Amino acid sequence: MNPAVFEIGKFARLTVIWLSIIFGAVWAACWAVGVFAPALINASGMPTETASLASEVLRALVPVVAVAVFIPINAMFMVLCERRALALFTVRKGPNRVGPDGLLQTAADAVKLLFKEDITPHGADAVMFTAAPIIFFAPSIIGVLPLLAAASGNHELFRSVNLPTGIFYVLAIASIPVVGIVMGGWASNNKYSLVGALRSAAQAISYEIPLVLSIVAVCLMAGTLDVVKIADQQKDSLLSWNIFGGGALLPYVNLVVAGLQGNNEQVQAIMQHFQAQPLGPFAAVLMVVCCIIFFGIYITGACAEVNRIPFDLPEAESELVSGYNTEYSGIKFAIFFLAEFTNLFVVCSIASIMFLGGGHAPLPGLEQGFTEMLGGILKQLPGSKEIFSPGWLINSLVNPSTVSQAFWIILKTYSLVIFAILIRATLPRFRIDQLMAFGWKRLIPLSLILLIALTYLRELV
Amino acid sequence: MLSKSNLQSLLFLAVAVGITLLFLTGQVGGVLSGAGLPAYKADLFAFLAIVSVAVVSLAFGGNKTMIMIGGTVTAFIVLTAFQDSMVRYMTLGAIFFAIGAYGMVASRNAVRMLMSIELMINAANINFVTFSRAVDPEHLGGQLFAIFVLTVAAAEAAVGLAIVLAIYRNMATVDMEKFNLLKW
Amino acid sequence: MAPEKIEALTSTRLKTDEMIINMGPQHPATHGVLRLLLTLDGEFVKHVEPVVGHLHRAQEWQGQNRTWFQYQALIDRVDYLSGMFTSWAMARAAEKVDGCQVPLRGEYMRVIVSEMNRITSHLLWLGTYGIDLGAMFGFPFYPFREREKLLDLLEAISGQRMMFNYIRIGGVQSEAPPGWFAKVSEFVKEFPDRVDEYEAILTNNPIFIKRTKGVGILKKQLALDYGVTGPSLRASGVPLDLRKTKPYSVYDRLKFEVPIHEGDGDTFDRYVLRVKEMRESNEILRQCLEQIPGGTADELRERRKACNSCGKADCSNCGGDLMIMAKKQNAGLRIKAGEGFDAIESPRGILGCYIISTGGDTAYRFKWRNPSFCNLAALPDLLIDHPIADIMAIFGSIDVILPDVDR
Amino acid sequence: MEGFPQLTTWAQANVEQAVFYLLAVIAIPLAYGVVCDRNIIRSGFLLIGVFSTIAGLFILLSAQFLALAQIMIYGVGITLVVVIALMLTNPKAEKESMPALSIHKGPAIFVACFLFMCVYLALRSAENWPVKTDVAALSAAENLSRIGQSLLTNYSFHFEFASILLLAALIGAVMLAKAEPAVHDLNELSANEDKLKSSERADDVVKV
Repeated sequence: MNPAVFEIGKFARLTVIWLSIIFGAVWAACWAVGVFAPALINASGMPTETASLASEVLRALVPVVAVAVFIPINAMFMVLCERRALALFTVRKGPNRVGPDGLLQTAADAVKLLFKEDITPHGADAVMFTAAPIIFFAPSIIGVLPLLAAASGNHELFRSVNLPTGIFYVLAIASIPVVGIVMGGWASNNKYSLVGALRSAAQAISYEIPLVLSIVAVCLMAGTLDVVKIADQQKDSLLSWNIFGGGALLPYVNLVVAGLQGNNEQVQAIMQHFQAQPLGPFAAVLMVVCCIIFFGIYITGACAEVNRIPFDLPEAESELVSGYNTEYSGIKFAIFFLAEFTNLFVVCSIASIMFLGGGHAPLPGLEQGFTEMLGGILKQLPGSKEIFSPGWLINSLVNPSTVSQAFWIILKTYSLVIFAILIRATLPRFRIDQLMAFGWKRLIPLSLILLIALTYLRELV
Repeated sequence: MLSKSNLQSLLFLAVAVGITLLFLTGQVGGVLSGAGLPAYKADLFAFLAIVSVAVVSLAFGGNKTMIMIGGTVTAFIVLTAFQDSMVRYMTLGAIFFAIGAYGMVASRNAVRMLMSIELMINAANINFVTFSRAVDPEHLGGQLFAIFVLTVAAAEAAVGLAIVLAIYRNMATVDMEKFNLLKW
Repeated sequence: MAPEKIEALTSTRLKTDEMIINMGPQHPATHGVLRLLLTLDGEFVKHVEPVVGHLHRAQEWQGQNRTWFQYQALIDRVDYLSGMFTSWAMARAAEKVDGCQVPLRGEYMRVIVSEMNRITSHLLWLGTYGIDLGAMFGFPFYPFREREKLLDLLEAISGQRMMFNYIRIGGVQSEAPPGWFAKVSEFVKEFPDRVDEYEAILTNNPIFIKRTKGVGILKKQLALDYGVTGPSLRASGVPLDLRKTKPYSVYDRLKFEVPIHEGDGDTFDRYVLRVKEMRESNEILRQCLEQIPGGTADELRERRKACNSCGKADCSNCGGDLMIMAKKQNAGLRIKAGEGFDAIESPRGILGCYIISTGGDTAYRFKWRNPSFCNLAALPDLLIDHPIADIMAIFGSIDVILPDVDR
Repeated sequence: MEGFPQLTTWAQANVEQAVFYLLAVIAIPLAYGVVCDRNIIRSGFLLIGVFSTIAGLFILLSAQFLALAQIMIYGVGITLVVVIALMLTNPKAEKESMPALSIHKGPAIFVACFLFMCVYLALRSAENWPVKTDVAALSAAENLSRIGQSLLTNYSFHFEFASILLLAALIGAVMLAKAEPAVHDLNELSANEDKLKSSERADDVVKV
């Protein structure tokens, strides 16, 4: 067999195993806290008032538990995934010694980092030096909360974190980490760190504008900031995803389909719509183009926000040693490292929710078929309503539509993550002046023009 | 480790916390009415007690930072503990405003002065939002006003920093006491 | 009006302090242990002082205290990426002093292995240059794929992957193992496609072009003044390549073009030139494999079966041109008294060796002319007024090896 | 927290005050740090802390949108301030030569105390604030849409005016910060100097 195919197979197997472990663990933890424990409390014969308050508190804690379990192991997997994928892209083997297929490599690395000496350099501002990694990491934990609801298809356990200001909240929180970087770079008492921190500040501020504008474009089409609603609006099919114009093309595709099927009434109805908006198809196509470009702008801005190559100037190894985290070691460095990967995951999941239809399958039939099939299997089981019986356990553990949604959103998000790794494997790094020029002279005007264009096109469709 | 000034300020903190606890448990009012003073103004008297203790320990060379912070926090608790929530928020705003005013008058660094102004603007914002919540919860006039204040503050920061930059370019300093010429 | 007043009135820039930064010797990108004392204004370099000598191993002095045979094994470590060339330079100088004639097949073998070594050296340069420009983990390993193949071949013939000790005074160490020539010609066939792959990644990459075009322009006159040689000089428009201008060994029998860039070269031109040189080296390899007297080692072995490997000088299968070694290799190797200098074209430039021998088993004096040292001397002038990010782009593009600088 | 009625009432009864005092106790030392810390850069970072706690207060006052805007604008904006402060001043030199606060300390304390007492006594003296205790706060979604509608209807003029103000501030800041093309040519300068010397205003120029 071709060795490359063999390696890809190994990588895919590794990814599937790890992701099953991660999401299985997260779901088990959430279920234990949000479903099983309240049921236990209710069954334990406590006074009703206290019992229901306690179970409400527990259920309110579920998102926190989910994130607390998810973030560290996910970041650990992403490190491994990046190393293996990079190895794949560059004709190497990558870590393959610790555990089967190198499965436990990053766990070993994490343990090593925990036991390393935690050094505070001479002349550093100790308080700031310690606070910086926390300020860098904390936002990525609290920032993903609203995404949970969207990613799980507004599952009742996560409904409470579905803020009406969802995406605005995520963006606001996502702008905080740069403070941590500047703080750490300044407090390190190292010139390389300081230069890295200043670059990071400049870069984050300039690339936040196109990033936010591309999100604004999506919100403009969706008419809401609520991530669950935005994800829901894209459930019809591939064409209703925001990257393909958020359903702008749907009426025309429907027209063609109806024409082919010979459905006259529908054709008539849509033809009337046509006469009212003669520029409609043209505008719809333009809108799709705009949206695809916006997706590109988002990915570019996101890469710059999370300091990925080709925008990894704050920690450019060949220039600034390691930029703002040069002086960090041990647990603090581990936190920086985890946070970087978590941030990458967050921007990728924002992209998949905002642009790529969230947890919805590209074809509606897929999702429906899967849900019906799984539902059918579940119905075959002894469907006892009695609490703690096997039927109750399985029915409360497995929710067909959530399983389907989780599968699709994991697939989309990790595809984007691997795309980011592919970019890292291909491109050299920008220089700082080129980076700023690209941001201010190309991306911002482009996204402003497209935003205005989109506003008008929306009216024409 | 425990120098004289630190010892004094710790003493002050103990006294201030004591007064606060006495006040919170309602003892001060009893003392006042026993002394023939209006008990309903107990919080103001407790506040005055804390301030005078602070002044005394400052005069005897206590650690300024600890005394100021401890004094402000205890005084804030004393002043707001039995008020309704609106007054509480606005008192906090007033404290921020006062600290900002102090910083603006006293700081030598132009950038620090700008920061103090930002602090004052935010204190005003707290008041706006409090009013919006308490007085005008349907129309949210206060919140809207706060948004405009935010805008103006951003503009102010931009222009202020540009002015500081221009001054620095010409004078090579941002020390407020060195550019008193009104021209350059 | 006082000067400072005028300065105050006319200055249109912020008054900023200069920042002094030590880049290296432990900086991850200084290719070893170079220390650059940078004076920065913001991100721009105002003054550079390269501090060399962290890796000084007294290679010249060691040569005077070791026998010729021992030193031959040691000298590969001077420029560890192109060991063939250092041994070759020393061998040529010693042969000049001694007056011995290397057999033709030996010369061809020398050209073959050293051109292979030139390709490995350029490939490693290409990979690390990717790292210098921030293509962190991705790009470097593509060139390493081909480099591995070449190193395997060189290991097969010399027993070592880096410190070959293959070229000896008087010829080369050994005949190629069975199947070696076939593998080399296989590599020669596929290599141009591989170079196309690298070029597909880099040459038209907009970011790469932005990072390299117009950066670190090395003026022709400046290059000549500093004694810069090799690809960096040829990228600045000076057609100086000893293989062409003063053909040594069998280079006059081979048809090849030395790539020259017209006009002052920037880092991009130096990159392009090195890539062209790899193609050219491949072409030389192809011709050598065709022209080598006696054909492949396997053919030669077959022919020698006829005369039972007699080893006589007049044998048509074993002697004359078909030998690979003209001097007996043992610990008692002696070079006739005299002095001599010879230079060859290494991947980094002109590599010269000067020897004074008193006829004993050690040299009286060694002196090396290392290309990296002279090339590095031009670095400060190239870096002035470039941002920090360009330091590594420029430093990488002149391709120095620190042990070669420090000796 | 709309899904948890019991939890919400329980939290309102027990947690809100505690959170408020917690935020206040964090924020006051931070605010002191902003004005008193000898290190200008550290006070910049402390300022971010103050603004974050104020954002927390806004959330307590059920002004979620404003809280997020506060974080977004001040979190990033003040970082900029800090960065510029970093570039402008030499922190080490400042630490050695220049105290954080000047000789105006006495008057400053007086002004601050006076202002605080004014505001506080005014608060206390008003017996009857028209507080609408019976009206529940708008839900977050309503809050957001109410703000959006108001901005584009009742306050549209203000909204537009704010954008013009921002534009003007942007241009003004750029003009101020740009390098002035004042005197480029030294010869021109000396020529001017000769002219000035003949006049009586020459001394003024030299004094500057």
